[in-house]
Amino acid sequence: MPLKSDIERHDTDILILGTGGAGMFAALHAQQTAPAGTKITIAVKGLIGKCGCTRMVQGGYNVALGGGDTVERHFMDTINGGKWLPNQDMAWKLCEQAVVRIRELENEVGCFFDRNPDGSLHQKAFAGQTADRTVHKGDLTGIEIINRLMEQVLSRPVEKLQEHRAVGLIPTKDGTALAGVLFIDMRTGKFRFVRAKTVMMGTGGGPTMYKYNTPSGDKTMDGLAMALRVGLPLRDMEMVQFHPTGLLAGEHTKMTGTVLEEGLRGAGGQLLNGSENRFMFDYDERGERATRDVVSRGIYAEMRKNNTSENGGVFISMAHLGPDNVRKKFSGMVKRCADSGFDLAGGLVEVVPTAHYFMGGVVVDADTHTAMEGLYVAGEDAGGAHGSNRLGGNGVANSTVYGGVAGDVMGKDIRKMGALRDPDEDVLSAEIERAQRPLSQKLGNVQQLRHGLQEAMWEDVGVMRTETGMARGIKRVAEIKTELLETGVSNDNLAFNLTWHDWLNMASLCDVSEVIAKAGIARENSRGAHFREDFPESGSMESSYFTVARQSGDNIDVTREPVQFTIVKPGETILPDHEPETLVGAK
Amino acid sequence: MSDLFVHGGARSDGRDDAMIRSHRTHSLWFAYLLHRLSGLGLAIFLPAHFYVLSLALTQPERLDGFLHWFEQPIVKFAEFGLVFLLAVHIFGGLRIMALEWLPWSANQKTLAASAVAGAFLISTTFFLQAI
Amino acid sequence: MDVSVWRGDDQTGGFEHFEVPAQESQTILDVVSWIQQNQDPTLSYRYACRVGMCGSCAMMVNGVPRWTCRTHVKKVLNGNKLEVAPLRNLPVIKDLATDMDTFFDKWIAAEGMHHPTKSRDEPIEPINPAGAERMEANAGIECINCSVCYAACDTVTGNSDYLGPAALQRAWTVYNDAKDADKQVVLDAVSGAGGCHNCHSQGSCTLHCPNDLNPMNAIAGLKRASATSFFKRRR
Amino acid sequence: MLDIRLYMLQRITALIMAPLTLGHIAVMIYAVQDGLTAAEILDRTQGSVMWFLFYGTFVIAVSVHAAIGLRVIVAETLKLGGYALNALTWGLCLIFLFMGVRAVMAVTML
Ligand SMILES: Cc1cc2nc3c(=O)[nH]c(=O)nc-3n(C[C@H](O)[C@H](O)[C@H](O)COP(=O)(O)OP(=O)(O)OC[C@H]3O[C@@H](n4cnc5c(N)ncnc54)[C@H](O)[C@@H]3O)c2cc1C
Ligand code: HEM
Ligand code: SF4
Ligand code: F3S
Ligand code: FES
Repeated sequence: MPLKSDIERHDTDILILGTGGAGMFAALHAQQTAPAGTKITIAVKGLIGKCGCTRMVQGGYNVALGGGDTVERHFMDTINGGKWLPNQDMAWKLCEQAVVRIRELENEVGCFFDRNPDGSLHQKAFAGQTADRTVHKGDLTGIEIINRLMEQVLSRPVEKLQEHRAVGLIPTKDGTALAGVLFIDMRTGKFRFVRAKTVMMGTGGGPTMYKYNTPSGDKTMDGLAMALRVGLPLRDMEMVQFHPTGLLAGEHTKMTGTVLEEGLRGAGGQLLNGSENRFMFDYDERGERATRDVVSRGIYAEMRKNNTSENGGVFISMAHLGPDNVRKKFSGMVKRCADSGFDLAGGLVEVVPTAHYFMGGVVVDADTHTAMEGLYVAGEDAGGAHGSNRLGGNGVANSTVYGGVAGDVMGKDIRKMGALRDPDEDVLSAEIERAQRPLSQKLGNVQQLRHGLQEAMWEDVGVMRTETGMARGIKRVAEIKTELLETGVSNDNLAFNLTWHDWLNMASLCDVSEVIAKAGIARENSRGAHFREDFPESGSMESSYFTVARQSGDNIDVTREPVQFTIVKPGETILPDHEPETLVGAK
Repeated sequence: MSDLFVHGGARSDGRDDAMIRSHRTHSLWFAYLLHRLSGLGLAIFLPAHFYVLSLALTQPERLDGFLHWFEQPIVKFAEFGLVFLLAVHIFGGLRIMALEWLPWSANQKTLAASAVAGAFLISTTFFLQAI
Repeated sequence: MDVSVWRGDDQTGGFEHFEVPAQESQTILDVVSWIQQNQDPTLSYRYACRVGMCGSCAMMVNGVPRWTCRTHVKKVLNGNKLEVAPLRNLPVIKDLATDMDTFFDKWIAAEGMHHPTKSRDEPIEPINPAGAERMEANAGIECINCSVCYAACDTVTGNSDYLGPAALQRAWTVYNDAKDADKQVVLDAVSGAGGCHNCHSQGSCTLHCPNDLNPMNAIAGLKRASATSFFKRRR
Repeated sequence: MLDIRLYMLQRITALIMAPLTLGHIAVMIYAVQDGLTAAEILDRTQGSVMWFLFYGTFVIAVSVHAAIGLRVIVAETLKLGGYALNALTWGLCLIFLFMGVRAVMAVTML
């Protein structure tokens, strides 16, 4: 087993964790703003550009580009969608800078988004939007964005640490600033400690502690777990967005949980229960076209009645729209289902709500600064911009906007920074020990524990919550965590040892799961993605609060803090008088 | 796309470099192989052909001897083979250049096949003429 | 199912056999994961998105390069047998995981990136989506850089300098992009010793691309464009 | 291996040879109809500038074409590269050229 003296030490100036929209933009912008000669390093758990969720973006990118739509309108939609919980300064910057970022993506990075016949960008409206706003490239928008970003990053003199998993943020002795990040070089299994003056964390959250989930396999809340361990405050941690239509194909396949596109419902797709009857109108007058959270709860309620399909979900049916039509309009989805053995165009496909996006994250300001000097957080790891619910299309806008902001800010801040900071060697040792723990335990099955955790979170801290349920969830998570700490992984060969990383993934997921449940108990009302059966009301908007969770010692403390309405107050709007409520369908 | 290709079934043959591996069993790859082998064959034959002809300069009697030898059926057959190679190679080559320089057409398979067919036609004519 | 899996690295290795239970919905990636999770925790492989978007999971399945997360077992099962090996033409890190760096180095070497004509301060260029040039550029744009085509191509096997189908297809897309500043740079990049002219039109790239893209066609386009420019520049 | 210069050379020589070889085959089909003798061939070709140019062009083209073709095959199958590969290409080209020119001279001069 490697001793601490074996770890490799490495220095850089700007270190970036993750290569999603946030990480890539941070790298590009840091390179543009930092003084010449600044060394930039990008470290990622997978291959550059080939992991994370930005690549998986289907629907598109929200940006107000005129034609009646304005940044103000985008902002108001974001605040309303987030049920008045968003940090308004962050939400504003998101909407404002998205306009610049989309031009940058097209003009400098080289993306090509779908056009109208007249050559202008094509925009459509996702649920919850009052204008045709979402820019896209077919239904593979993320591939276009990330591939183009990847090319730009790969063609620049940026140091690349691929298949390097961050396992710990290592502060200075006094704990006020960040000294560097501890990694495992996954290909060799060796530890590598990288010092940097500034570090941007963009590991992309990812609620993969649920039985059904959509994110890519590499996302396991590592970033938030690391932030928790260095004592940083995390906000909105109860806010897990479920997508109503995840593919359901049995527990043994990784296809289960993956998203069936939103547009299916928009186009008239019907949800049918086990007895093949429509049920959504029992829950909402908009039927299948209701918002994600409402439809997710409708399906969940039906599942509770045991009126389910074979694998315990419901069906989505498209056939009444004409199989050929469906095949044409949703060719990608139809092909994907066919590859997995399902006939989306003509048959019934089983679906289930699936954990999709994590609104909670590290507390940051609108410049991506955290409470710790030298650490910046952007993308899905950062909390605040979306409040209790993220609008479809605001996720990738958020990661690209704030990744770029972080790059610019780091490039500027680094000019004021002196030498590299020295790490607290005790913390470094403790983190190494923590990561090595399973290598000296009795061998066990990590996957079983993961199933256990996913089951517990899904049942007790899932789509619909109660205090007793969440308390039970906390207990179950704690038991699983205890078992995990006793579970060993073979140390014969640490190179590309996925099982070791499964263990580390589980450790992060357990830690963050506990926080989700505790924040969930702390919020005694129902807002956006968080639905309490014991507190179904949303509470007064004027006295909105958000939760802040912090680890002190072995405890998680959750406090409530009042939302600051810095730009607009509940009941008011920043849109000019007489602006129509919605522009969708007006044209 | 796959309708472009005559495609063999999946076969298991591992990471060794067996000649016909599963990923190769389709018509365009065979066309490539044929073109390469015919080119190679021609390149080997050509010096021999030149040598025989240059005998005319030095030893005309021996050239005649060679030409009589050409009357042998086995040699006839070899000649047929060579003309076949040449024809295959030319039509294959024209197909490649058409593919490269003319706007790409969706009937690559047909072109490949007709190249081979054309080659056969010509060489058979030659063969029949020769006997 | 009787599954043989390649174990080892670039130097040494061999196939190991596993008995894996068959399931109704099961991809090759599921089979590989099942082995790692239940039979041999040291098995190494790579995946991320599990839905055919990231191009991390490609392997040789019964001798054919495929994206494993979207290859249903039923589609490729040979009798009761499956054979899974790392992608060809790339160095093996361990077991089923390959080092894709050369693939991406070539992507960049082929100038497979945008050369801007505009900045973020300028408006987005109106472009007719139905124009011939744009259609040509769009044809290859959905490449997920999975390297399946690269593994299928025997020219890559023979010639380690050869840029390969994916990188060249990307170069062709860039070349046809009205927004791109430097078409000649692209042509020069694909006209060197490892360039598009090495392609023998084997067509395995096009046949095996899981996204039904046609790199062979793109490469032919590059040959055509570079030949034209060759004559022009001579004059 | 095959940069654009070599590629263009190979394709251009191929285009030149295509009509020449097809013509050659046609003549041969005609000629072999009633047996082939040295005299017959020489009769037709000797002293003919036309045939000299016909076969001469072919020989130059084929030397270049085949040398490049073999270069590619050797490089891809034997993994030869660099200086040795260039030397081989030139060597092959010169051998083809030498033998070809001798043959053309033999059948067309005097
Ligand atoms: C299927 C799907 C569809 C979506 N569709 C849309 C959409 O249509 N519109 C929209 O706006 N949003 C959409 N989203 C959300 C959107 O993808 C995310 O909000 C956004 O891309 C997050 O970007 P990011 O850069 O923060 O993280 P990511 O893109 O997820 O990147 C995280 C990076 O961090 C790396 N990483 C993780 N842990 C570590 C570690 N320990 N060490 C080192 N590196 C690490 C990962 O490997 C990855 O490279 C979708 C999400 C999914 C899953
Ligand atoms: C008799 C004379 C000829 C000889 C000895 C010859 C030889 C060769 C050889 C050895 C190759 C290399 C094959 C490979 O790379 O796989 C080749 C390739 C080629 N030949 Fe010929 N050839 C001859 C005539 C022709 C003719 C007349 C044409 C024209 C139609 C032609 C067209 C081509 C083309 C296009 C290639 C490139 C193939 C590729 O890149 O895959 N050849 N030739
Ligand atoms: S062209 Fe097709 S096979 Fe090749 S990398 Fe792109 S998607 Fe994969
Ligand atoms: S398989 Fe290879 S040879 Fe050319 S057509 Fe495709 S790149
Ligand atoms: S795992 Fe992403 S393409 Fe297969």
